[in-house]
Amino acid sequence: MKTIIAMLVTLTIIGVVSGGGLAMISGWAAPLIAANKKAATERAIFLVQPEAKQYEAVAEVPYELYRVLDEGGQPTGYSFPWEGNGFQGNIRMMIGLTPDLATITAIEVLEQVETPGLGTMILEDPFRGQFNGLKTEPQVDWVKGAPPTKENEVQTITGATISSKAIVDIVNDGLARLRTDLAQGGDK
Amino acid sequence: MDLNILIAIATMGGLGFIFAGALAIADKKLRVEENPLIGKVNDALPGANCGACGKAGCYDFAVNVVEGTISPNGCPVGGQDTANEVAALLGIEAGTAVKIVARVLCRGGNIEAARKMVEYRGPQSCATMDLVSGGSKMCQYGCMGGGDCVDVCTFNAIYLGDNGLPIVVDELCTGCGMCVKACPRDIIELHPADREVFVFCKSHDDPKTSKEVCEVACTGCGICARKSDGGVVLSDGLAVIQWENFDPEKIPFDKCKTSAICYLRDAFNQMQEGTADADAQKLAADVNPEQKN
Amino acid sequence: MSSVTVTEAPTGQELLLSTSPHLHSRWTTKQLMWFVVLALVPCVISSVVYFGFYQLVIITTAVVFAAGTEALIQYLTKKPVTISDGSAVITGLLLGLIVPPYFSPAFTALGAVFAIAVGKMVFGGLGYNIFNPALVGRAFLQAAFPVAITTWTIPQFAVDAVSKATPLAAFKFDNVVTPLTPLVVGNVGGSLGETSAIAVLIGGIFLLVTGVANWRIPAAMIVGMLLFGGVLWLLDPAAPDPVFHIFAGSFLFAAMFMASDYVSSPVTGTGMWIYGLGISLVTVLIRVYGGLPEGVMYSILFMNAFVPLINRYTQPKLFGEGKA
Amino acid sequence: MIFKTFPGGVHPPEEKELSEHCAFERMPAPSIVILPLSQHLGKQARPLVEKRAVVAEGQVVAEADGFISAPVHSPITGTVKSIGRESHSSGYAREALVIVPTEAKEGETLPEPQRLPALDPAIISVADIRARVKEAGIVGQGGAAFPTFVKLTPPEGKQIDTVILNGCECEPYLTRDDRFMIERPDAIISGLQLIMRALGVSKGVVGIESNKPQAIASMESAVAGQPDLSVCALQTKYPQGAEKMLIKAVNGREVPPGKLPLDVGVVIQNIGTAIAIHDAIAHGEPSITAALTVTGRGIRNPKNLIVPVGTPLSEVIAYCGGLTEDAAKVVVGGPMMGVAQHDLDAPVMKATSGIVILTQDEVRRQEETACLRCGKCIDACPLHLLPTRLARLAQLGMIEEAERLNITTCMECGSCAFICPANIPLVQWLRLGKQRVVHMQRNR
Amino acid sequence: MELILIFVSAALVNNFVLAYFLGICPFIGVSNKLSSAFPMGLATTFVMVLTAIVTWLIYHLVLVPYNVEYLQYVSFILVVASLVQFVEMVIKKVSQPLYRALGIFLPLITTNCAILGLALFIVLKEYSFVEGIFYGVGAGAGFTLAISLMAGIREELELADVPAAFRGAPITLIVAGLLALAFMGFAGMITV
Amino acid sequence: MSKKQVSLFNDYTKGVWDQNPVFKQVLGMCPALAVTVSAMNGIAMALATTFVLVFSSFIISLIRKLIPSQVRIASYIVVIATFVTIVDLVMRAQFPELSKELGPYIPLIVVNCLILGRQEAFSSKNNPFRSVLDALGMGTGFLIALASLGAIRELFGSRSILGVQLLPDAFEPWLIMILPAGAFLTLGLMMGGLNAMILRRKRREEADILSKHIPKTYVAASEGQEV
Amino acid sequence: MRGEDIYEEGIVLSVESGRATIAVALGEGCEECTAKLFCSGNATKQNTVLVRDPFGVRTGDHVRFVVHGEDMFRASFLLYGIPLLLILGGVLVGTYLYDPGMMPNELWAFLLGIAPAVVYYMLFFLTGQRTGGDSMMPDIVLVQGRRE
Repeated sequence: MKTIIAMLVTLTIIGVVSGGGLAMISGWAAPLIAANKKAATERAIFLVQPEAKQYEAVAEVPYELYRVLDEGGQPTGYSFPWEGNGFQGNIRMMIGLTPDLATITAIEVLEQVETPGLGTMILEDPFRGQFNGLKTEPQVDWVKGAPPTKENEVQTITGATISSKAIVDIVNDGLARLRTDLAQGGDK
Repeated sequence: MDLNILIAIATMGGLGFIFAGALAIADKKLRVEENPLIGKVNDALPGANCGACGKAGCYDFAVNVVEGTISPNGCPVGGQDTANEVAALLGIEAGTAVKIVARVLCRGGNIEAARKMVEYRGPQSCATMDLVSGGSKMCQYGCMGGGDCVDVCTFNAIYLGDNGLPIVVDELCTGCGMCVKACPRDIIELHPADREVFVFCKSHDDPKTSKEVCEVACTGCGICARKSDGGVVLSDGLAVIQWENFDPEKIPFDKCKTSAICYLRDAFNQMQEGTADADAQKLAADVNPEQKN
Repeated sequence: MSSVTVTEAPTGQELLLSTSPHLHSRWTTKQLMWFVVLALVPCVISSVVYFGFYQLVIITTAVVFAAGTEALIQYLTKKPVTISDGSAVITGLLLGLIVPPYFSPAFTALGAVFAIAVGKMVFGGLGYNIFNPALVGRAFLQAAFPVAITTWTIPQFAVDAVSKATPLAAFKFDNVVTPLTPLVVGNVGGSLGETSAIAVLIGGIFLLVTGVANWRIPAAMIVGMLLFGGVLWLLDPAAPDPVFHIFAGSFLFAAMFMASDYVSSPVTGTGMWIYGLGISLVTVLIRVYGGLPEGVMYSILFMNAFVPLINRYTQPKLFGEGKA
Repeated sequence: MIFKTFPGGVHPPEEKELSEHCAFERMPAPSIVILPLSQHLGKQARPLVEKRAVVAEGQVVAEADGFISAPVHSPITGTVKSIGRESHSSGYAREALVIVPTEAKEGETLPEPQRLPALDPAIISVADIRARVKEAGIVGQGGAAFPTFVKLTPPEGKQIDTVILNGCECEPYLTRDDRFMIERPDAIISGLQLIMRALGVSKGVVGIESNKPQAIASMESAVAGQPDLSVCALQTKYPQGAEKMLIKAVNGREVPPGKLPLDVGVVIQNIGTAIAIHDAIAHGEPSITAALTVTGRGIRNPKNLIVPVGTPLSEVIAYCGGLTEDAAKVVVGGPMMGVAQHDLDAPVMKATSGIVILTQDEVRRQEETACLRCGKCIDACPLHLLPTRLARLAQLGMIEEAERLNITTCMECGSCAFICPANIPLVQWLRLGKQRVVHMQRNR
Repeated sequence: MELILIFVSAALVNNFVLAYFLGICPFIGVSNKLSSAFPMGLATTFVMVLTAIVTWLIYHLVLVPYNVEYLQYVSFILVVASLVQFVEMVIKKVSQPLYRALGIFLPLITTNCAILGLALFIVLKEYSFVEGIFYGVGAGAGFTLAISLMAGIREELELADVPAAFRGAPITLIVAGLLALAFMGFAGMITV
Repeated sequence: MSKKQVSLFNDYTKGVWDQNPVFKQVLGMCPALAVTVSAMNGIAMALATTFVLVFSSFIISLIRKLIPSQVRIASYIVVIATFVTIVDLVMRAQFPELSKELGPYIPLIVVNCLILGRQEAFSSKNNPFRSVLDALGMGTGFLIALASLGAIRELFGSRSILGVQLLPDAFEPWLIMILPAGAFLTLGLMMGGLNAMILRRKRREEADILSKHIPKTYVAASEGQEV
Repeated sequence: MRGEDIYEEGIVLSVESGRATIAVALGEGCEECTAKLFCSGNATKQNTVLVRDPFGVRTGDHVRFVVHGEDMFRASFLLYGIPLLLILGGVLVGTYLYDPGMMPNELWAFLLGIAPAVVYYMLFFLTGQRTGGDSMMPDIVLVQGRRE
């Protein structure tokens, strides 16, 4: 019985001390972590909207959506994170759009687990750059093995067709959702 | 203190409490029986789990001590005190463990033992040669020189000499007995390292056959047995030493025509002479200059 | 040793002593291996015909580095050097035939070294490797240089090469079905040795007729492909038909030369069937649902890993313990 | 024509043409006879005579010691020179009587050759058959040399319905049974009928491989008109003559591992055994001669011989013209399961079926290479074992695993080692494994 | 369909052992006999599913509502450890003979990284309850597959002539590497 | 150095090589394989692990006498998990990039066999000073292993070490090295190579004994008695 | 499934009517195992096992025994496989088919998943103690040495 009490007491005390200590450290760290996260989001938002100077969150949709504004507070477009399946797993990206949703300003991949050196070429400019100013009507399309001929086409990466296609698919998926939601919300 | 901290403390305290409770119950139900001796021995050890004894850790050492496969003084960290303590627990003496080594009881090398008029083809291992008319030597009892004992020795304490017989290196031999098991003809035996005289033959052949087959076989003449006062007995044509009665002083070594019974060192020296391996002799000379053959 | 010596052996020569049986069949390892090398010659020729003489450089590099690595490792570990048994040559040859045309010889050499060193020698050399060494080499190259190894050239007799997708890639990414005739003849993009079904079949049939290769594995693979490929084709009209599956890519080549590799395939008859069917199933799944256009290589490697288990569970029933 | 057979097996070169046309010759008495006390499976016989005793041809010189044992008769009239360990065709020295022919000294007469009283095979009783077979020291001629009397005395309650005479002679080179069937079909049938009577069986089959058309014809005419007897032609394949394989081929039954043919209602006897039984009963002849084939490319004049038991191999070889220049290996028994000899003083024994002398060319073995796991041995193994794995297990000393994979079932037919392209001496390793497993089982 | 994808992804494409290196300890340690490897995998799957369930509940019903997500490591590991002990206790109580049969050859590994990893991944990937469970089943199946294959291969390698320096952990790692190569063929399958 | 110093010194050094956690004890494989795509990641992971190891060793050896043996492991886990959470929080607050890179492998330090193993084998039996030394030693060994593994993988997989390009552009990086398969293979080959070195040294030592001892055994014996 | 047999060695701790309790020495397998630190029994690193003893061993004997692989498979299916399926089934039913709506759906599904497993274990407890019996016990195969 004595050992049982000893066991209970010891472990409870260790738990209490651990919990207390962690709570305190978390109290210090939590704001910093939140700030980091905010900074990262902000950076991504502005990365896909090079012109923008400020942003505000759009509350009408049940997911993250930011309206970006110029110096004068005039809306210059949308930035929103979207995700979908890649070659190996999830790809999460930030998509920047003009206010009429007809043109992509830029995209930025936030998280991915694609094949290093191959699938990860989606992060690099030869591919990513193609999205700057890309038309989205009727939807983004891809071509393989040849330079794109239309305004809404991108060329896939050799050897990483699937990853390239995944990006296009995610963009289209996000766009579609956005179009319906914004049309309903009448945000314009 | 703000609420968050309190919640954290409560959560962790609660979890700790519940876990401890569960463990307490589990402990009651799951307690494992063990040989109390092993636990005691374990407690007596330094607990460094250093592995210097060659075991996985102190507990493993304790198991082995209790099992008897390692001597109480096998823990180099604990030293003599630990050894005594452990020995006391086991009721045996600490330092009395005698070094046991393997001894090859055949001297019928390539020169001494007659070879068949055949060429054996097949795996060069004693175990398999033994299946095919016993390899290429005539003797059905002697060493075939296939080196199975060499192969199984994890300590590299045994090697094949130049005349085809295995030689045991006492310093490396741990007396583990692997070679004894490996020898299909039971030529290798474990003996205390200080035993000097052996009957270097296992042949039960009749005198005539043994003479034909091997220069150094025991012919079973019985001279040593008659003089030894029971230290050597004749069993099915072979002299066998009875160690409890054995006194080397009584053995008329020069009467043994084949020197089947002789001192270990003589057996070795003859082997040295018999082989033309200059290196081995040079080695001997290097280490011990006054001892030149 | 007899107490009565009758006569010496009449001619006095030394007799041989060994265990029974005293007779031996004509097959030797070396012979089996060099027969396989011989069977690969048509594929080598077809690769030269379709892709030019430069391909011989690639194939030779693979062979030389494979054999050289084996010899070097055996020399360093003080084991008898056994490259003359031809197994390393086969590995090199196979590896050379499953890389794309105009593949970098340096990469080929690296693949060959890896195939032998990691695919074979760390397991103890010939007979102990779990995975097919040539495929290990190829998988290594695929993982290390994914772009280079998926850059295909169309077969032509001209000097400047043009990159073109393989029939399978064409199907996967562009939904283009290559007609059967070029597939059979070999006038399509693909690895060096695998494009021409005719060349593969000549070699393969040679192996089957001489009894070097066991017929069960190729048979099981083809049956499996007709079965699984067919079922999928019936269920899903978008999937290619099974005949296309069989003739496209390296399926036939793998069936004849890779999957039937003795060491890394099961030893029992039932096991061979399971193994072949398994390869087909995984191949179809990868080709239709996977990210890669071709899956034969991975399916064989994957099934290689199953071989120990297959062997264990397909042990023949002991004589007298029910019908085997 | 489709011949019956069993699954598995191999096709070694037959090489029977060397001696299949040579009729039996009777070899004259040798200059010395080495008479091992264990020429049979089971306990060795107990000698009845002392050194220097004079013995008559046909006299019992050693008696059966126990149930599974057989007496030994002197094949010549002579003097016992010694009793001790002598060469033996198993490769290991065994206890043997050495008898040399003696010239009659003045005032002495040599004992007359002894024979047992002849009995009429037509009316002999079951008990008499068994007694005579035992008395005559007959052992199985198929190679294992199991005392025949034991086989004719099945345990109570065993239902036996068929006797199969084994005329397969699947071992390459050997032609003894072939010759017997050509030369003495009636004696064989008489022997078969005696065996059937002893066992109370009404069905007798003679199994013959298809490569002996003459023998098949001869036996078929001998059984003609006897509805209970038949000849069964079998595919030529090794090891067709192994008991279990033969039963499988002839009537499709499989003998479970560890069981005897008896357990599936079959008794198998060799052609030679049938003749020995006939001779022992009809002519009162004890087992003092061995019929054997001396053949191979390493002997000058291949022959089929009838040799007094105990004749040293060297004398037999000399009688056949001696070894050729390139003779390399002397095998007692067939080349697939026989024992290579290291000492030509070893004697011919009751069950010796042949001496095969192979030349350098025939025995030249390629170097042993690594196992490729080609599975040829598994296809070849008539007992459906995994020879390559068992051999490796034996080699590595993983005895328990080998036991679990039924290593003890192996009959050492050698099909696996014959077919192995890597030249691995599988049989040797298997034998080692079996030995170790048995050793371990005994230690339990 | 989504659930099947999660399962296939966890079992084949992103195999816990071969792609995430989780559960390497038992993978190297317990993979020498199929008879212990497969039951081990099964038991791990069982514990994984339980873990997935319990940690999901704790995280979503306790930690998140009270805003103490930072306690997840401490609480998860405690929960996992006690869960395993509890399971072991139940098993022992339920059937002494069976427990004995598995007994010492099938230790439930208290602090198996794969199990904690699973709990963390479920949180990280924001799986729903059922998704989390399927992820657990897939991870367990993948672990069982990998460890069983490895066990078969290692038994085969016991008969092989592996150079002394590579026996044990090194050859196991190399085989694991080659297995990982072979599993790469499944990449992309989740984008069905 | 006094004997005591030697033993203290040994507390530290044994972890570096003789009992190197990765190469010799095969512990902590999960991070060793997962995060070593670059030398930097390996070093960061090893430092984080060492931090947790040292502090938890210190705490545990301090309170080792107070913990009933039944809740030993549980207590250790809580202590370790606490420190891991601290590391994680600090990293997320101060080094968000690195934290993202090492991903979910930081929390898995909790179940690193190495840490629990040291608590069980050493800290629970020794005083805080020695425990910390031991922990530092193990940490160093871990660091060496992870850094070297990371360096090799980075060199061949990305042409550089610690971000400094060492191989020319002409060298096509071997992508396999930064894939899981490459991690297994590299570590397996490294361990095999190290074992080969050790074996060779052992062989040499045995050969040494062999050459010195054989004659002595017999020769010495014959000095005692002459026949 | 046909499992292979596992051979282990250990020392006899106690004997009672045809069964022996054996302490398994940390063999080579265990030494290699990196997971050894966490092997079940939390208080001691030693493991004991109850085995059938056809030889009449004595305390202190060094014996070799066999664990039948088939039994391992069977036991693991009975103990883990079936409950796993029950839990999965329960959870799926709770999630998709029936929602009482009085508590968080997940908690409900959890309870519905655990319930059949608990029932299963209870049934097993009631019947298993008798039926399981000795049939899955390892057997001693070899007495290797006696301690003098």
